[in-house]
Amino acid sequence: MDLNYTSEQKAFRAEIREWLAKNMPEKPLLTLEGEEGFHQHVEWERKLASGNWGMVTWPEQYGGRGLDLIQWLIFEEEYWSAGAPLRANQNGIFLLGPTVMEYGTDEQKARFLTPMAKGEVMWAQAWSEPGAGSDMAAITTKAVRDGDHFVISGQKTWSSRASFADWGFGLFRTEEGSKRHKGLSFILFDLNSPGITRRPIRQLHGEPGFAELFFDEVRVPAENMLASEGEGWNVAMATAGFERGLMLRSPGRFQATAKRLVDLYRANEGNASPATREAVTQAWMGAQAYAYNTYSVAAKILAGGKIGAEASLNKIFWSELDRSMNRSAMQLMGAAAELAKFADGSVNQWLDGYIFSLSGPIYAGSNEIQRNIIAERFLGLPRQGAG
Amino acid sequence: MDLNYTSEQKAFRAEIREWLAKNMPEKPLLTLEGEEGFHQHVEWERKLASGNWGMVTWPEQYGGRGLDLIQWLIFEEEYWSAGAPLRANQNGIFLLGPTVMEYGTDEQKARFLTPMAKGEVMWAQAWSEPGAGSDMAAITTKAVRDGDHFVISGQKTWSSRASFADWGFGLFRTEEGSKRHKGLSFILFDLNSPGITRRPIRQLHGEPGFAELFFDEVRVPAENMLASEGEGWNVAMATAGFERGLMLRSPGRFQATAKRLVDLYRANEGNASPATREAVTQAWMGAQAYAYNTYSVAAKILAGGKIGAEASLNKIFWSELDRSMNRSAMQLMGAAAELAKFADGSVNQWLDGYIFSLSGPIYAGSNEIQRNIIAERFLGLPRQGAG
Amino acid sequence: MEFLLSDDQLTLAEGVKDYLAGTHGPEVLRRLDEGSNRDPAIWQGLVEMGLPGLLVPEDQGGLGLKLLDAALIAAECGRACLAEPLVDTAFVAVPWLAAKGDTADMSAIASGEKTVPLAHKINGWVADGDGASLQSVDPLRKLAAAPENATDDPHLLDLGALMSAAQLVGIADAMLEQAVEYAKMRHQFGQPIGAFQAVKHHLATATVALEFAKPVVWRAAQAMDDSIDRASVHVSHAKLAAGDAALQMAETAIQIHGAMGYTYEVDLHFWMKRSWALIGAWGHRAFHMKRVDDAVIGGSLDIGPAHTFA
Amino acid sequence: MEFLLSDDQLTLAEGVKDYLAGTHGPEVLRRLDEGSNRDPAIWQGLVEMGLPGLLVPEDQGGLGLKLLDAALIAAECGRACLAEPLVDTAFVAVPWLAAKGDTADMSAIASGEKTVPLAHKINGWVADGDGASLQSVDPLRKLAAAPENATDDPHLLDLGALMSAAQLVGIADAMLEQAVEYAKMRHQFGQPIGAFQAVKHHLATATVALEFAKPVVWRAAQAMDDSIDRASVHVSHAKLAAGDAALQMAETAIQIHGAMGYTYEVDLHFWMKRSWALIGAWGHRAFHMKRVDDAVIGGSLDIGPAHTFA
Repeated sequence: MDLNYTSEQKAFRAEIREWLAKNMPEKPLLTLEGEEGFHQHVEWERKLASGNWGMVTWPEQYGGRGLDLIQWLIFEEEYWSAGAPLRANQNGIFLLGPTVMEYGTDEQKARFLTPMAKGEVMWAQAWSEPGAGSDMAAITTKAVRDGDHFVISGQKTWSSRASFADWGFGLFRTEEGSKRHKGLSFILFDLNSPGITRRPIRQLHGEPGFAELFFDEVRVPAENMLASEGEGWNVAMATAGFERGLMLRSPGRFQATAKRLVDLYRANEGNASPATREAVTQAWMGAQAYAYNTYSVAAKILAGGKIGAEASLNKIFWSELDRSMNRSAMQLMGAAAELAKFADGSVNQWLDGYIFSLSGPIYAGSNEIQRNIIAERFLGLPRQGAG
Repeated sequence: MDLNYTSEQKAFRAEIREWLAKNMPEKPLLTLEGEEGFHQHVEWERKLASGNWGMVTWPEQYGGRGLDLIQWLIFEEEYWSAGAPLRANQNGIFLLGPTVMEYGTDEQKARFLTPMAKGEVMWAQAWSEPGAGSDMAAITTKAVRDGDHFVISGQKTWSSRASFADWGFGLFRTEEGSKRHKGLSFILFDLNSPGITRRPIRQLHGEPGFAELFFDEVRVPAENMLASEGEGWNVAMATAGFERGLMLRSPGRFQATAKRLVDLYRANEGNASPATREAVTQAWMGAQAYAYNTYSVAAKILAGGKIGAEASLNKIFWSELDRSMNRSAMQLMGAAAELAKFADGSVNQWLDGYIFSLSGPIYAGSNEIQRNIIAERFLGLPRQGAG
Repeated sequence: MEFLLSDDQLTLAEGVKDYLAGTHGPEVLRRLDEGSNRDPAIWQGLVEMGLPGLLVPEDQGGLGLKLLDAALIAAECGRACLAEPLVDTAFVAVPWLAAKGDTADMSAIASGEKTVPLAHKINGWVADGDGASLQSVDPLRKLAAAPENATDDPHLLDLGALMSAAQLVGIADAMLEQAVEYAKMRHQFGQPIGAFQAVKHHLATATVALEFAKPVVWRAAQAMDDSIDRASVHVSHAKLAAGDAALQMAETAIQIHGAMGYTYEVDLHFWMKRSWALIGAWGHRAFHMKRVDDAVIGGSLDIGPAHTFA
Repeated sequence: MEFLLSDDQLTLAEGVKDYLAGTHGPEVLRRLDEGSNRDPAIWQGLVEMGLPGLLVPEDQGGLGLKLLDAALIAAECGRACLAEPLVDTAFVAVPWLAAKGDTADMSAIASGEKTVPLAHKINGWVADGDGASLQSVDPLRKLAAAPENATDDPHLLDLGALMSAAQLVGIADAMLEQAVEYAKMRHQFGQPIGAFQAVKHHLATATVALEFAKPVVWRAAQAMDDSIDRASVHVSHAKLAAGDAALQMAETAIQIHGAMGYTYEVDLHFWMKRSWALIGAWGHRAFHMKRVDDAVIGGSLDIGPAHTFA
């Protein structure tokens, strides 16, 4: 156990801090969920890429910096400390990128990873279907082999970034009549292919964000399939593993929220009930605990370990911490909590934050599913019963 | 809606208050769970009976006062306000008594109710078996008809008061090979019958309290059966209904705890974290809400209504309120919370209270069972799935 | 002593419930959201039911009913997510003005010609008032910035808080019903999600909080009707119990709906947003907690088993 | 920067775990409970493992290890519900005396001849000390009334709080394991109760709190080993996280055990009682909450993403 940064790590922290200070957008970007805001965020991705800060954990050969997880954590700490924008490229960086590196052919790596790293191509994730949410193995959208192409027909939903992204990836049923986890393949597709219709789904705060994707005999080259036919479920689980795991939510993001909450408390102490005051203290404790745990998991991975059901512990902890911090902020806002914009026209970030935090316990595997996983895989309780 | 007491109700309140002031034991009784304490509590039951305060809600013909539920609530408010002892006769007053009145023959009513009202006979409840706890329909202890007797063989457990009580009541399988709810009968038995062995179960604080009952061919007269053979489940459900319902925990008891908690807070404010301070305020709010709800249910019943799944709402509310109040008290006790006795030899009532409160969510139908009942019977959610 | 809603009260509330269920369903909320948020026809319907005059003295053209009657109707307005300013004008402004002896507008209110936007210092805004408009998260609320000279009259605050609490229990009822219906209809893993114990227990837990908040609200309304001297404490208790139950129900209902609950495509969001708005309105959580704390821990209120109602 | 327990540390802790599992099982707790609570043979075994000298400098006959090493062993003592005064003497008193330069008893402690009962103003009692005896809810604790002249040394308090936190996570681990085993074994409604989602989710929720308390405890130990100037804040964080996780686990474990958990017949009660004792010991919840509150809200501590460790 050594909780001191090396001089190299300190120098790296200084480097990213300095770069961010120089290159941060003058004013906050519009929301990533809207079209104009999305393009502003894509510009930011390209700015990051220009400084080679886009994919810091990727190997240099794919346009990254080959940083280790500790450097990644330092990068994230400085990134969130500076109040830098959300990542339009999140699906590429953390979901598809690592999956292509693990399962892609050299040709696929060259073709997909470099544009991803340069921020030239934005990726949408397309797992869920109307009948396959928590129960992802219920996927029915089919991809029928036709020579050197697949012909995709069906519907995906809750596709993040799909309203404005360029390409998408997801699971499709390539073996007719196959059931559940079998007969699925992991396929990448151009969102502008003929036969794809995008329908943005309006979220409760009014912005689009997610989208439905309708596939009407969409022809996709077979070389866009990752790994071999029928292997899709295992590939997706690896991806979901990354998603649920270490990198989906870096601690810096919650430490920044906790810090803002403390500032809000100091400004609005009169709106704090005793329990809210304690909740503010708990916010710092929770965000720090999450950071310690992440540093600890990172060190285990660097020492050759793997993460399994711990990813489910993480998901529950950060999602409930985030909701609780934002709920406390709503209380501290008092009668102004309901205002979408304040009199001066500024956006009520805490209201947006609370609303966004309500999605945390739902997406990337609901917290009910995560609790089942913890009980069955981490604690070894029996599978039977209504899972 | 009329929230003012009538002059009759005020006079009644004054009457019980005066009687209690005159007749309260000089010093607190020993715990009801121990043998000496149990007999002290039986003496108190007889003292109550001497003032005709034992079974205030029973009809006068059975030794009660025929009080309505509002008078009962006033009685309970004064009883707990005075800090009067726990009721050794609870099983008789609230469980068996009403059941005998509803299902007993005139002969059974005369034989069992009057001694119960006079505090001459203390009753033990014998529902559970080692294999039939939450799943009470799994009862296997059998009562085989032999002429004008039943011959009982098997085992009961978690029998409250059974260590020292005189008589017991419970469910027994009278139809050989019958399954689940069918073939059960409700039988009353003398705990001193030949063939009955009592084994007190030591509770975690060290006192006995519950007991196991072993039946080795115990002969019980058939006239001790309530209702007809095989009707036991319905009779028991009615009893359990009373138990889970209005009378198991009267509000006065929790209002008294809340008041003591406020006093403890004032004395130990330095031991209170902000959240504990709010929890103390919440204790008063919770106890009042429980009282309002009880007055409301009482009024509905007086107006001819019945209580169903609301009983499960009650059970969850009071048991979690009680645990939370006592947990707050433990925090307010600080380093002294762990002391069973203080330096001056006095008992740490809050520690006992916290320990006792941990049984609330477990007994009389666990809160998990209660939540199932609320979901299925009150909200109408489907039964299937791991209930 | 009879803690009981009378048949007349229940019949009246049931009538309003049925009327709003028939005329003010989710499709109306969607239409108002796309349009101007207000619809004179809806207001006219409420007028024809006599609701604006519910608390107006009979000799001024009203029904002369009590705050408890109004609270039951306010709960139904919450259940229907009603956007028209009925509660503010008829159940908050009227009893406030009447108590001040200011009866000038009573008949105009009773006849539905006049509504009364309320400016109180504790709110930064005025609902359905004039002045620079403010944007609420609730698309059906019309807020304007509060004037400098807003009153801080505590009686007005108590009335606003009481009626917010009453609306909140109705809102929570509506969210519970939507979550239960969704849990019965939505299938995953081969069964309705409502058959999963986790879903059952989430909903049961939120139901307990809601059912035990309701009698607190009715008690507070009766306390104001009886003008007992500590009525404010009971109003604060009601606002806290109803607000906490509604917030818990909103978080439970969206969780049961899963990703659908996070969209504008199911109607749950209308009720969630209304609950967020009313929780902060007419005294936020800390304000009411302090009033109860001052009474209970501060010792200005008699507490204990013998003081349930006195 | 490496937030990692070393193989040496894990091997040592594993060794103590195995030793205690083999020699200090529940049957030993029951025997001690019926007898005099202490058993020289158990103490002798700990001495033979060199544990009393774990933190004693090597030149005084000890192993000269660090607080983090000791915290891992303290967690194992909690897991085994160890009653002997090892943690107080070897992991609290030794580093306290050493820091004061008071090394007179070090070799006697290392050799197991001497134990050091600790009297601190923050506790009303002294564990395994002389004086008028006090009865703890924990049948294996031997408490005596604290003397008038007890110290209020903050370093001693931090050491006591840190090692209480470490024991609490071990205690919680043990309660979790017992609840899981019971849930697999106990059948109701035709299946193990551990197959019911309600049981699964109770245990999963308590597990999350426990697993996220552990790194807080290790970080606090390292903070004291590194003598960073705000180590006290991290110790208080550790005591709060470990205490809250242990209390939640105790309430969860007894609920899973049902009526059996309420008896003296299953052994769970030994660990529940130890957790209640240690939660109040060496600074109650409010004491430690205030220290964190003063640092975080008071502003004396740098917070935010760039201040995870500094």
